[in-house]
Amino acid sequence: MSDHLPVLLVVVPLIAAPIAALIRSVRLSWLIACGASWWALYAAWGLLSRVRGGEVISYALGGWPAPYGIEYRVDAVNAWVILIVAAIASVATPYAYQSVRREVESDRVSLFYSAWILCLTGLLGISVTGDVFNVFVFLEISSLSAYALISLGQDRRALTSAYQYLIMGSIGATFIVIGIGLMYIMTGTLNMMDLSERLPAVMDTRAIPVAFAFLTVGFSLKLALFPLHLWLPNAYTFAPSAVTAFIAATATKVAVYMMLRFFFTVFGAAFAFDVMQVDLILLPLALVAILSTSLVAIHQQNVKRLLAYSSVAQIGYMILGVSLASVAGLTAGLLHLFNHALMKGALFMAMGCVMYRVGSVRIDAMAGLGKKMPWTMAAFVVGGLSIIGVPLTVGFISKWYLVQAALAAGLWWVAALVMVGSLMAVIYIWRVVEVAYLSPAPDGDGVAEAPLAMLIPLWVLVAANVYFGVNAGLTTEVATRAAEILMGVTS
Amino acid sequence: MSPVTVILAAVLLPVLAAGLVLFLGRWPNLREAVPIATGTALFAMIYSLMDVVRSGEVVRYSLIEVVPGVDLALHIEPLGVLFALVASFLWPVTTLYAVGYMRGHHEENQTRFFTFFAISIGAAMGVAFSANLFTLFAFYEVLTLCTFPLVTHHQTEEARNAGRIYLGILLTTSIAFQLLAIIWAWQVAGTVDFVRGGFLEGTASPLVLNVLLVLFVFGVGKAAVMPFHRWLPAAMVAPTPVSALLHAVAVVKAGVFTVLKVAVYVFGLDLMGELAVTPWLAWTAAATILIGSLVAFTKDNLKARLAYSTISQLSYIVLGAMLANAYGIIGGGMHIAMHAFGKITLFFAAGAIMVAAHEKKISRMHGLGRTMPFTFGAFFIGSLSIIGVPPAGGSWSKWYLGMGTMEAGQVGLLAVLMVSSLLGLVYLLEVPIRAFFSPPPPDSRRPDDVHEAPLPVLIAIGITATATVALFVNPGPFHELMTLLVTP
Amino acid sequence: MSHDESLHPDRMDGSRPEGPPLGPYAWWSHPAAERPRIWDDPANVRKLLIGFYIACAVLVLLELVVDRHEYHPWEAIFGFHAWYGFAACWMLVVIAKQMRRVLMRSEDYYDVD
Amino acid sequence: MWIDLPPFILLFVGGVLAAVTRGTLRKSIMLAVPILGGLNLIGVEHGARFQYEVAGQTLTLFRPDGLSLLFGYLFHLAAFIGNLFALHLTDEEGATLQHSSALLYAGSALGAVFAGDLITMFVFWELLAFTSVFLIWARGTERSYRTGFRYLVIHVLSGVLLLSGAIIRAQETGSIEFGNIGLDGSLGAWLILISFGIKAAFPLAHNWLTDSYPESTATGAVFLSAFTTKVAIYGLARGYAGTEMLVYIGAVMTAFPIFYAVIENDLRRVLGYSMINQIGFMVTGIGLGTALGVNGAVAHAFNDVIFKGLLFMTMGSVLRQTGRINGSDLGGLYKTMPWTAAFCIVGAASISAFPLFSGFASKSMVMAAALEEGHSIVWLVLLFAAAGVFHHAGIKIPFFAFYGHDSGIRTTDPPKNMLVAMGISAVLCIVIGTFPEQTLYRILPFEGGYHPYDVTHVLTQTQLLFFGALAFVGLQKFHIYPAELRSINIDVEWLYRWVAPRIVGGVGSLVSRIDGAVRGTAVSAARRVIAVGSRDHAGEGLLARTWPTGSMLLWVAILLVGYITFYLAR
Repeated sequence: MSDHLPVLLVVVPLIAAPIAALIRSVRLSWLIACGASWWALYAAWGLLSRVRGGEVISYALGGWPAPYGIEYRVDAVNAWVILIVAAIASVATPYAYQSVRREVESDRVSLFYSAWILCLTGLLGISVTGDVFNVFVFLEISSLSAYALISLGQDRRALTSAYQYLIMGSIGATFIVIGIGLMYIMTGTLNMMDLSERLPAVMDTRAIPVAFAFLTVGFSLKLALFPLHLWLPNAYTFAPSAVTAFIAATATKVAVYMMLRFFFTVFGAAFAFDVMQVDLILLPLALVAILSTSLVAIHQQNVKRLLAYSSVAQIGYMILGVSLASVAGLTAGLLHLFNHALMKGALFMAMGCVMYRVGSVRIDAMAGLGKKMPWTMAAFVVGGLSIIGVPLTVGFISKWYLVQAALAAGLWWVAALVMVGSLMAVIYIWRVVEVAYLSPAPDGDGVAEAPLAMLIPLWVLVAANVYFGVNAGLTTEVATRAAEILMGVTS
Repeated sequence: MSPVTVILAAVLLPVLAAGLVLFLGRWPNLREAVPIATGTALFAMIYSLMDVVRSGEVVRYSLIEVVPGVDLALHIEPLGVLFALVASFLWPVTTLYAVGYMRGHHEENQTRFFTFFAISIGAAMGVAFSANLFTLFAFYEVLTLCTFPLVTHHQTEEARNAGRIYLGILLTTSIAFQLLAIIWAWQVAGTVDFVRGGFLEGTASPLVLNVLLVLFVFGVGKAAVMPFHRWLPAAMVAPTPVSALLHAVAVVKAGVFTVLKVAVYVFGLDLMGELAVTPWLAWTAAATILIGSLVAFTKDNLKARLAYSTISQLSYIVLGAMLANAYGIIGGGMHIAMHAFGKITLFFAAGAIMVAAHEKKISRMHGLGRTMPFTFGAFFIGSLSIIGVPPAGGSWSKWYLGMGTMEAGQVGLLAVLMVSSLLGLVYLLEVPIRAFFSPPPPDSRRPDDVHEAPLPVLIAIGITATATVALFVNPGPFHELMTLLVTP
Repeated sequence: MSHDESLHPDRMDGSRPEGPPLGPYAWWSHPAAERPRIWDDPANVRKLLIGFYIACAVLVLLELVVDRHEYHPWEAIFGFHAWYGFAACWMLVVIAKQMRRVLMRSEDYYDVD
Repeated sequence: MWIDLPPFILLFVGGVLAAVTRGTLRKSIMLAVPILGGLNLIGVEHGARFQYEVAGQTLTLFRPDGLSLLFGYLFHLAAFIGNLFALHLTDEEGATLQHSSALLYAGSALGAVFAGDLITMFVFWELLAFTSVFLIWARGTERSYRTGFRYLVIHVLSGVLLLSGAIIRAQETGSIEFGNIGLDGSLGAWLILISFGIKAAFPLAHNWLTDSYPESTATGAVFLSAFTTKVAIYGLARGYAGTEMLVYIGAVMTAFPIFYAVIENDLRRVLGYSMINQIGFMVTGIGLGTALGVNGAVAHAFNDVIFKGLLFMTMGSVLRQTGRINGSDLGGLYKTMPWTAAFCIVGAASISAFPLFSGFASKSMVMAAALEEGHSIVWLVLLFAAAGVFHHAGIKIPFFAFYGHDSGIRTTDPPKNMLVAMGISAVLCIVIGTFPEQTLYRILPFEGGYHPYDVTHVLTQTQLLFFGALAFVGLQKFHIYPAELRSINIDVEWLYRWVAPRIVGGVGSLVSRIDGAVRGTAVSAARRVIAVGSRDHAGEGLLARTWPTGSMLLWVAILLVGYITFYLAR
């Protein structure tokens, strides 16, 4: 079976999705979703253990060999992303049960899980495939299901947000498909490895830079790079809590992966950075993203929205690492991919718990929660410390590598700005903590600690935040390996 | 017990004690006996490390490799043992004091208080024994965070603002400067492990090294070098035992300890002496010494005055490090201990006055000495140590710091130390002398039942005041440790 | 310390010289209530002064009789120490009196902020 | 010597015991401790011992030799007389505090003169200040509080200068031994000299003495006058004998205070000025550096402790018995305080150096030494000062307190213990003055005989003093003598009590105004930055609002065009 892992990874959830939709039982469809995500985790781990050593798995779908059929191609880079997606899903799905029961109308729950699984499928598919058009297909699968998931939010505005996301997402996808089309026209292939071999011959044409431009903008939209992030805050804010936790921790990460794959594998680092000088665009935008959206986050009153803006800032860190175009920088970016998934997942889950009990995630609703929901708020504090980059949390590891990469590139001012970003995180995180712990609680609202079913997944992520912050051997090893593959360095 | 066990226990025991405190929250006597017993045992254990330090044996224990080349590790060296000795001695004493204070003052949330108190000590132990910059930084930040609930103990608007300043400055400086410096050091040297004599020499251009030193000195916000000192007076809203902990034992000493450690183990005295920026930093510390003293003059609130006095005194130690010679380091290291005992006595006394007479303002303490002779007498002795005159321990550190300034050829800095003594003399002694020899303020309607503070408070004050004098007669292990530190 | 209650100034007469209050062991006298003391009588003072003048004269005249060492050339001057002592003290007082013009201030000079 | 211990230990133990005991027991301790300590010093073996290793330094706690032993005996004697004089104190008068600090103070003085190294010297130097200041504060008035603080600051300043000097010397010579230092141009030697000079009340640094002694308690002034300045004299004799500058400093010290003494109203302050004058003789003797000069200096120090102590005791008695000490408020007290008046006259005769009184035996040594060394001018100045001191301390003090215009104050002689203490001092003054060669001269540190009683000497000194007195009579007769006025005279202290506070106040308010302005500007600048940031980032700001989909699209288009243009225009 392990030979077929790449395809089974995608196929199992793909089959599970309609089943979940057909079974109109809340519990069963949830169980199916759990099963699908846990399977994905199992498969992801299997893939990663195989490629950790440097092996590359190439799997021909349906037995058609590479240039003609669709190739699933797994190396350390995407095995890493797959693991992130699967891991978050396998924690978020158990968490979703209680949260969804509270936030989604019961007759839609099985549809919800169906969309959930589809979204997972799409994200896994994007990551696993070696075929650029296949990327687009899975992108649409994940995006459409995400729109659906978001629109299920309680708030009226969830619908408009989902709509907006849909428009913007579709434009992004369209741009990507335009880019892919242009490349296909010029090279006649859709396979990534083929493309990377054939593209150099046609680099001087106008079509390729245009394709590159379309792809850049498309990816930027999907990964919410400043200033194309505007769809994100509302989508995250008004989506059901579990959806926010899941999507925030995965969707943008996969978009970053797509960008990396295209820039480094398909076009090649030399073309993207030396010829197209995309770093000249990415670096400033990343820095502005870090500073500007952190500042916006500071001013937010809704904590989910606050965290959403924080996500945009954190994406800035990842892109910053990418834009350094060095092994160190990429390592930092890839590490943050993983680490940010852990921390933002934990934070949004904590907010889900608050939503579950209090019914609001506005800052003033947090008053006194430190005492009433000690475990939830403690989790929030740890997640927050991680965002800030306090040592012994994963956030610190990311920052350590990112700053080191910036310094190695001689960009000490960039390193300093990264620190400034951390400090802004202190402010927005501490606004919440302060209210939760230092403001007196309103009397007699009967708020109690969140149910265990939500707390356990939440604390699994929190524990991961600390574990991978203290023992970052695995994550740094894989991230470094992936970065080396992307940069074409063999160690 | 093997040395490794001791240092592991040093970090873990307080945390275990914290857990036990939490568990025993409903039985106050039992709850408070835990830290006292643990602290006493801890002190005994750490004292046993003296032999390890004397033997010169290298003890390093790596807990875990966090990222390749950087591990969470502890080691034993003289400076750390000194800091740990001070902290572990004063922890049970402060706890004893806190027992009297918190009950006498009818404070709420005492269990939480004692819990975080114990954790803070664990973090301080971690700082003391950390074997590399990463570990040091980690415990440094843990210490910042777990003292936050102590600072904001009263949960008032005032406490909240103070907490903002506290956390704001400490986190800002540590992240923006210190962490940057640490990563930078790692980037240029490829290691962050403490090595006697430093590891930065020859790894980077002088410009970078100068910048690094500046980042380190200002990045250690806990050392309160101006202009990053504001957190310290702000944190005065906390209950007095916390102020004692912050200003004498754990927090500020972790700061100056870091500065000394960086000087000896990251830069090395030779390199420090060559850097162009070192004298400038010494003068910055000197300016802090003087300005801190002058501001202390203007404060009528006793704790605020003590806070500025602390700011001033901490820069003695920073100055000692920036002198970049053996005398300066000996003086700075000894001052960690001497200032700790002196200043904690002063804070204890200030708290005792609050508990017994409910007075915070110096101008309202006139005439109180007759009813609280013990407390004000101890205040007098503590003041002598801070001023640096016999018969109090502060004289020794001042002697060595003075030797250091002359070794560095800086007569001006020697003058600063001496002027600071005179300033300290006036702003500190005013308190007990007014209390003893001035009539009470005319409008004071002091209840007749004002007498000395509760017994545990007095015992604690007695212990620290006696220690202050004893350290003059024999500075004991502190001088020995510092000599071992600078003797190659 | 015993002091005679009947002589207490508050009972004898209301007048008392200016100055700070007296200490616990002192009181004011009523001159008429006391027996006169030795220097209350101006004649005694006069006798003392006359004796003093004679002593001064004798001391100077002794120089004629006594063989005096001279450690310093000025000591050769007749009655050097006598007139030096007199001139020194006279000058001292005259100069000091002039110093008052510059130096004298009211008693609470430093107490006023 | 029965027990070989540094002498300060016994007195420190006594000081602690005095704090915890009461009644007769305490009185016994107060008297026994100095006696036992003093007897214990008899026949003590010379040579440094009690070396104590601490903090990497070797301290020498006990170094008896000729010079230090003389001071050792003296301080025990002074402590005994002072304790006896203060023995009557009650708890309301702060007996515990005063007794305890007096013994500790005496112990510190002993510690200082037997110190063999500069660190030990520094330790006791500071302890002198910290133990003695309570004798001032014990008065319990606002004025004594402030004076005490000034006293303390100046003495700690002296202490830190000594410490700095010691540090510099330790750096330069590698040794902290306290021996002859001399002015060798090194900063350290200068600092130590200045430090000693402050405690010895050198001109311009003298005001602490006249400021604080009059504000101390009636009994405290006796101790204060005995120890601090004498330790400084010891220090100068040990470290700077033969430093020529001291000759001139000493000469100035003898001369200028007497002008102040003439116009001063507070009789204890008059004594303070006369004390500076007497110290001047000692400083000159030390500056001369010859055996005769230094012997004269330390002998005069010995005598000064006794007769100046006696004078302070008589004035203390007056203060205690009447509550007043200003010349303008006193007069005629001989009627009710005959014993005190008599003792005062003995003290006055001694300080004026009348033949047969102790001052005569020592002051003339210094003057003879000045002549021997050919310092003519200095000799004339000293002669002037000798006449002058008679004028104010010898005549003015007894005259205005006990004779002169009858103030109408009636009281009694003080308690017995005070009378006995004064009596002992008076007897000592006469015995030493009459038989110096059998008593004082035997314990002088240097060889070299001196015979004060020859005809010339007695005659010239008597002439000087009698004609000085004649001048006083004349000035009184012609009403030239300045009346005692309720006033004070400004001195160097004006600089730090009047000028400095105003400068500090002015500078302080200027600084605080600048500080306020800078802070205000900084805060408003920060506010403006925050406001600018918030405009776009907060609420419905440009970057924080929810954008209409159309606008987003516009952005996408702009970006795309931008990218493409950028890529194609490369």
